[in-house]
Amino acid sequence: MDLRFTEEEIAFRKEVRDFIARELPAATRERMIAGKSPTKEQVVEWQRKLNAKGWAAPEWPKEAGGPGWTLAQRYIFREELQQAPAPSPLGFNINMCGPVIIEFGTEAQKKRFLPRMLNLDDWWCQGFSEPGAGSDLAGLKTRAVREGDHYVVNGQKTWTTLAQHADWIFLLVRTDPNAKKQEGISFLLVDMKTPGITVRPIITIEGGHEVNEVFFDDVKVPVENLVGEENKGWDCAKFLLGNERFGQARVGASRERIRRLKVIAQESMDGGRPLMEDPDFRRKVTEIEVELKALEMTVMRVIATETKRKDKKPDPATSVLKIKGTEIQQMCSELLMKAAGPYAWVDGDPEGEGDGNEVDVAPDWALGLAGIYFNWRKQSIYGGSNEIQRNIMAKAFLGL
Amino acid sequence: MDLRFTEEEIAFRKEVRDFIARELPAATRERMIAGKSPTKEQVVEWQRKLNAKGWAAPEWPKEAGGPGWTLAQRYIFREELQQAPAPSPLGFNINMCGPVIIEFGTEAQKKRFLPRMLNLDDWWCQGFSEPGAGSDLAGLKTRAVREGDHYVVNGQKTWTTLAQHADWIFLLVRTDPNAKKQEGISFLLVDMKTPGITVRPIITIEGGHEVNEVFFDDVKVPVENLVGEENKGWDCAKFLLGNERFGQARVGASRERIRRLKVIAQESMDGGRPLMEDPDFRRKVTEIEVELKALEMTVMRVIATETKRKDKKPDPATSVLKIKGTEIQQMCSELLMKAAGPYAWVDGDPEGEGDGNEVDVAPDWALGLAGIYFNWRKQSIYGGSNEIQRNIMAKAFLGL
Amino acid sequence: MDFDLSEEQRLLQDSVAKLLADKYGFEQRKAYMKTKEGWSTEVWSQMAELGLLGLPFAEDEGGFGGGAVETLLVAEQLGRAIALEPWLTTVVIGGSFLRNGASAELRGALVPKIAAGELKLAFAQVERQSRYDLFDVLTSAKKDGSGYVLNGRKGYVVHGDSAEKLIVTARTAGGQRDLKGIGVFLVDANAPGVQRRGYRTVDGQRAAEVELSDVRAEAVLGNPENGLPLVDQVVDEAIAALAGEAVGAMQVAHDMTVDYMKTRQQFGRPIGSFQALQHRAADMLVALEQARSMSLFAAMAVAERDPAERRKSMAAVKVQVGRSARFVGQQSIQLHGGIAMTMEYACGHYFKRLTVNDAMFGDADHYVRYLSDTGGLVQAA
Amino acid sequence: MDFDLSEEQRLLQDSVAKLLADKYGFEQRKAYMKTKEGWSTEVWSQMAELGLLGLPFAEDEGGFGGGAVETLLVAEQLGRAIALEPWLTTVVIGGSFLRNGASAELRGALVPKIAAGELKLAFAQVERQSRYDLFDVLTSAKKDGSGYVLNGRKGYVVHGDSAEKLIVTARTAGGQRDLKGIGVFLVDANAPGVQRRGYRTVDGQRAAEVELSDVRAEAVLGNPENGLPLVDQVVDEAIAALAGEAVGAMQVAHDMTVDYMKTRQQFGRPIGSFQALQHRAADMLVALEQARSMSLFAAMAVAERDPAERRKSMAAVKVQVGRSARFVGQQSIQLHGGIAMTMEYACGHYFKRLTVNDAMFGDADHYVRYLSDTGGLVQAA
Repeated sequence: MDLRFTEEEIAFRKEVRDFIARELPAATRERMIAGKSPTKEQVVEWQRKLNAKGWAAPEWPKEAGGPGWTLAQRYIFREELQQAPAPSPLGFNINMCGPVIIEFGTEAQKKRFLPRMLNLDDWWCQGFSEPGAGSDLAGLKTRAVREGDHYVVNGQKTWTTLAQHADWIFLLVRTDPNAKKQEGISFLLVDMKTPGITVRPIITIEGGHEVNEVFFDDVKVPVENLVGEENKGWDCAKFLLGNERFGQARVGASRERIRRLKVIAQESMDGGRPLMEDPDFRRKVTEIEVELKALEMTVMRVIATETKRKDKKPDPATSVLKIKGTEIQQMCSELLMKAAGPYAWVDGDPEGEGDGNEVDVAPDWALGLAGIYFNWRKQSIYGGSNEIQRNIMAKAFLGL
Repeated sequence: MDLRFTEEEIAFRKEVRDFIARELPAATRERMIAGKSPTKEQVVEWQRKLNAKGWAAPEWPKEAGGPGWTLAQRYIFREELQQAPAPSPLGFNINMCGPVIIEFGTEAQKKRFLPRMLNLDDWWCQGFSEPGAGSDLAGLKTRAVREGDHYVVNGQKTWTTLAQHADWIFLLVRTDPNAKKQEGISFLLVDMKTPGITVRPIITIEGGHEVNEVFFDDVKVPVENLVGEENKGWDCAKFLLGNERFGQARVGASRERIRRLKVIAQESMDGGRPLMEDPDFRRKVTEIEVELKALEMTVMRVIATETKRKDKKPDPATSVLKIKGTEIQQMCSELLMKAAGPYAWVDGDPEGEGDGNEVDVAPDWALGLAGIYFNWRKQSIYGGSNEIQRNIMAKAFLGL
Repeated sequence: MDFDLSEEQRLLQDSVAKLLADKYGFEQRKAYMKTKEGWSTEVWSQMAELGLLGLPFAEDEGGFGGGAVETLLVAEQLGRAIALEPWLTTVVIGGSFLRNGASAELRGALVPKIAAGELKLAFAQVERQSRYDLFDVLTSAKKDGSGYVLNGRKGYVVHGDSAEKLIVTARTAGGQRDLKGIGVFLVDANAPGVQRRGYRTVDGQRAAEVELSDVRAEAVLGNPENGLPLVDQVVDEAIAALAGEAVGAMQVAHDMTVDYMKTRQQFGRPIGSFQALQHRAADMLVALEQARSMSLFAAMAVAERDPAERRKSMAAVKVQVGRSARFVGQQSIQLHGGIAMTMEYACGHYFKRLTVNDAMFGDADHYVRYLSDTGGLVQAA
Repeated sequence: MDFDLSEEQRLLQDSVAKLLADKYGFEQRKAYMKTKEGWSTEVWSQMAELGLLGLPFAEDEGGFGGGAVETLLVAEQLGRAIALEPWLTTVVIGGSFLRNGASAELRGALVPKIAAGELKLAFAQVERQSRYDLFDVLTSAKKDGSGYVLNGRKGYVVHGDSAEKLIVTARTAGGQRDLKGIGVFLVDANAPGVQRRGYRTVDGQRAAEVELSDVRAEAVLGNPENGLPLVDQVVDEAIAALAGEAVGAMQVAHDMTVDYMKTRQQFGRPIGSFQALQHRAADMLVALEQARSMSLFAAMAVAERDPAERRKSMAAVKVQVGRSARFVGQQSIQLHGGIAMTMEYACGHYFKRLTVNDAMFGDADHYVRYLSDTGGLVQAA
């Protein structure tokens, strides 16, 4: 038993870190340190650099264009990106749709879509959730009716993240309305330029435009864009959701936030001295640091277990990672807001284009921190709410 | 709107406080400050002093021997007893069985039992819970079969507090085994000296003997000891349980514990100075003090509402008082243990008779504090567990 | 003890409730946010008509003679609507400064205007380094002839962009964090040397960053050499009003959540039928009721004559209300799920307002420390 | 990274598990508690036979050459049984003092006896004023000829009543809280001037209050002028073992609770079918897994060469394990209900042991402060 990284892994970490230091554009890094999402252009630019290096899809098998890394390497790579901070490979492409195509897709689909995914020539988005189907995903109603060599899709998706950037969407649709809930669902790939698709922004409480509603009105989708068998799309969905093995822990991202927090708490005054010198504030930070260290070890354990598992079933330990990972991130965002004090409350423009609102009314480091706190409340809701995770644990782990 | 006490109420508080200062035996007070339960003799002695003064049963109507106080006076009286600290009037007599007899009993029962209850000539105990019927009280199985002018009782009760001191027990028994769960239950008064009753101690985790199992083996109970109608005992039980209106908040008792905590934290050293000077410890104490102040105000609100209510239904706000009251008491007990540090872990004799274990191995003020912490975990379990209280709130208050 | 409202108090409560029911639907509020002022001048006029703007002033000075209970009642209703108007700054804070620190003459000049809705005030107190310490003041006030000249920079001046007059704390003597040597000054917001940059705050209100360059004060409020006790008194009154506002907002957030739980279906049943969520809603109710109790305590304690006791009581109010607001706010979002994360849904706006409400004049953590450092509420014995 | 046990490690784990399965049922444990020693001399002998008592010593000194992982494995099994034997004090703490502070000669004399179960050690460190500060020492050691004479009073000396030798911290120089000037001394527990008052602790273990009056030390461990680094090292190893013990105890408390939830019927169904209780059990599992992760981290970090880094890591271990132990312990009682409040039911004994385990050598709160004051785990950037 040895929890330490091997010499090779330590060398690999250095290689990644050096690459990021050399290649990551300063503007991207600075934007992310401020807590903002990178722009579309920044994401694309970075993904292409990773792709040129062969690192665009850490988890993909070599034959599909992946780097052939061990789980430990993948973990190190992602952690280094998060704590740089640098954009991660676009999840819709690399961790969601790509693996489904690799697992269930035809050779033609692989050839057509995978290289463009790697290079972010196509930006994908996810069409799963619907207004009536949140935690109860299988309750979806969007219909696809086969007519000749096309499906005709009608319905509505929601919470579609960054659909405004997307070239393609992967969809769960109901192809057999008479089948039981989780049967009769199919997995379709749809070009966002197809007539009949309307994207409507959803503005979140902090004012950001991250998610969308997507409407489908007689949208024609070629049958060749069906992944896997008709009415077997739930297998793809389960595979995709179960694929999320330790990503939600986001240990590197939280470490970066804690570093940032310590900087801000050094700048921000409280009681005539830097906030970081207040025992109660320090206590709160320390408690997060400890939880994060334990979470990091838990991730390592999951990696070690995963490395030996042969089946593709989701590991129930991912529920622990989801719950703790999001709790830690939310606490970080709350402390960052608190550290900034009254200056956190300036209503900045979360897209960061600047509407003049925030000019010279607060220190730079304080801007937008309340918005991030508000926005990050989503973390315990999405990706299977933390309540759903507790249900899963009670049933899958504890047999209750 | 005025939350302040009236001049009369303030004068009343002074009268109570002076009476306690004058009449409460020092040994009783000291024992209670140390966190121990008063002995049977101490409870009896004090109850008789209260009875001599006409204060034995704060909540009883005047014609039954009560003092005829307003709700505010009752609250003040109880708070003063708790924070003295002095024994409260024996709950089984005064708040449980007495009110049931006053509400449902015959004139003969009132005449026979009430005066002896007031003077603690009879010590009563409660026979409700059974091994299979905890939170689900109506699931009780103890049977009473009528044979001529007697009931014959068979079965088992548990968690019977201080049955070892008791002269009488009031019982819920099943008189109609074919009726639906809450029907077919009767309320009986039983002399503990009746043949066939066996009391077996339950030792709780800290080593104390507070509760018991009580076994009934062909116990003959005269029919005249039935309270209310046969098979209508659930009405008595509901009345009794609902009668608990604001007692569980125990604001005075918690205030006394916080005072004690501050004394101990001044004596106990931490980091080379009194623990009370540690910011983190002080923070914890302050947070309890704030919750307690809010709870005190909540009790006031309940009293003000109750004063105007005409029905006898239990007020759902009592769930708030139970939850917060017990949480605060448990936090106090935990901080007291923590304040004592390693010296809290001496396994003292909770009955305080002394088995030599605790002689000169720890400071006096540290002794028994871990035991009280362990014992007080019961508070969120008994009297309708805090989970049951949340069920009640969700249903009765929120309509969920 | 008497929790009943008087006939007048009930009338007041009802009239505010009716005004807001008519004028402060969620869509109406959004429209007000988009105006130049960021709030409704029409509602403001109607508040004047109802007497809400003269509420805390003596009747013989043109006010309505309301006390802490009346302030609480109005604040709670405004909290229910998460109203945007400058009532707290003008009537509660400004009103308290005028009542406790102004000459009868100055009050005579200003109170009728305030009551009529013609004068709005803002409190310029926060500085970049001060965080929540009212006595941490770098802005300077220099005696010049019979008056004072101010220099410095103030941040998060709530409604500082629409106010006609600013109430400014500035240092007449001593160092940055000395308790003595702080004065309170009335400044014409359009006077030479005043530069204001208005902005929207995350809770939908308006505020301004204010720079003062050789600005001549119009008047002094209270003792210019020792104005901190006045500031403390005023802020404690503001805290009592903020507590009322928070309780109103929490009540609506909680009601909204419970209603949603009854209608939202998942897995073929309303989510309110799931026990884990029921218990969360019950815990929210406990938090709300504890906060409500403290808001009532606040209305009483703010009248306490001993300033040290009053400050400690108001610190306790801040702690309880802040803790409750955080829990109720966060959980109202969580129990709703995604829908409450959207700008189009009211719940998130209550959450944001509750977040800022907690931190105004110091958050719960700040006051835990204050209360700890001053010995807490219970004496050792 | 490799979490797999070696063949030897698995054998070790199995052999301890088997011994405890045979000898450490709940009723057996109760019987051991009632003996004079308060634990089982028979089990102790069998632990010697299995090599558990010589575990951490070098093979050429009569030990088994086990490291931190082996210690963790044994500690976790002992925690599962909440075993009462003086293994931690003799083998982990005593062993570490001998390995890190004793001459080869002294080790040669003592290690074979320890390994054979013939010698038990106890660590006399706590004083009335010291709470959890290892450097807060009033007990004095005065140089006398070639040796030292000790005077003072030690409390909560775990297994101090049955140990044949005591390891005592005492001050050779400096004031009560100076970091320098602390020595570590081996004392014959029956030497003239040693007075011991044994007692039972709330978790069913044994401890003693020890008074030292002109007691001549048998040997010095480490540097008598600067023994604190040695004490820190030893306590950090103890913390790693305590973490393993806590994880074992938490695992059983959690299993017991989940099993009970499946069988206990209320309202006509098993209580484990109630979602609010299911979620609590899930949260307990999260806490347990986080603690388990930290116990593994502890086994690695205890070998860290930089003492300051090692201390910080072990502080983090204490914080996580302590927080988890508190939650799992309290909730295992709550979910059981009344039954777990009784002495006859095992769950309460796990709760009590977890409570004391948290606080040994400092509770979670103590180490939060330590870690905060030393800059935390993450560097600012």
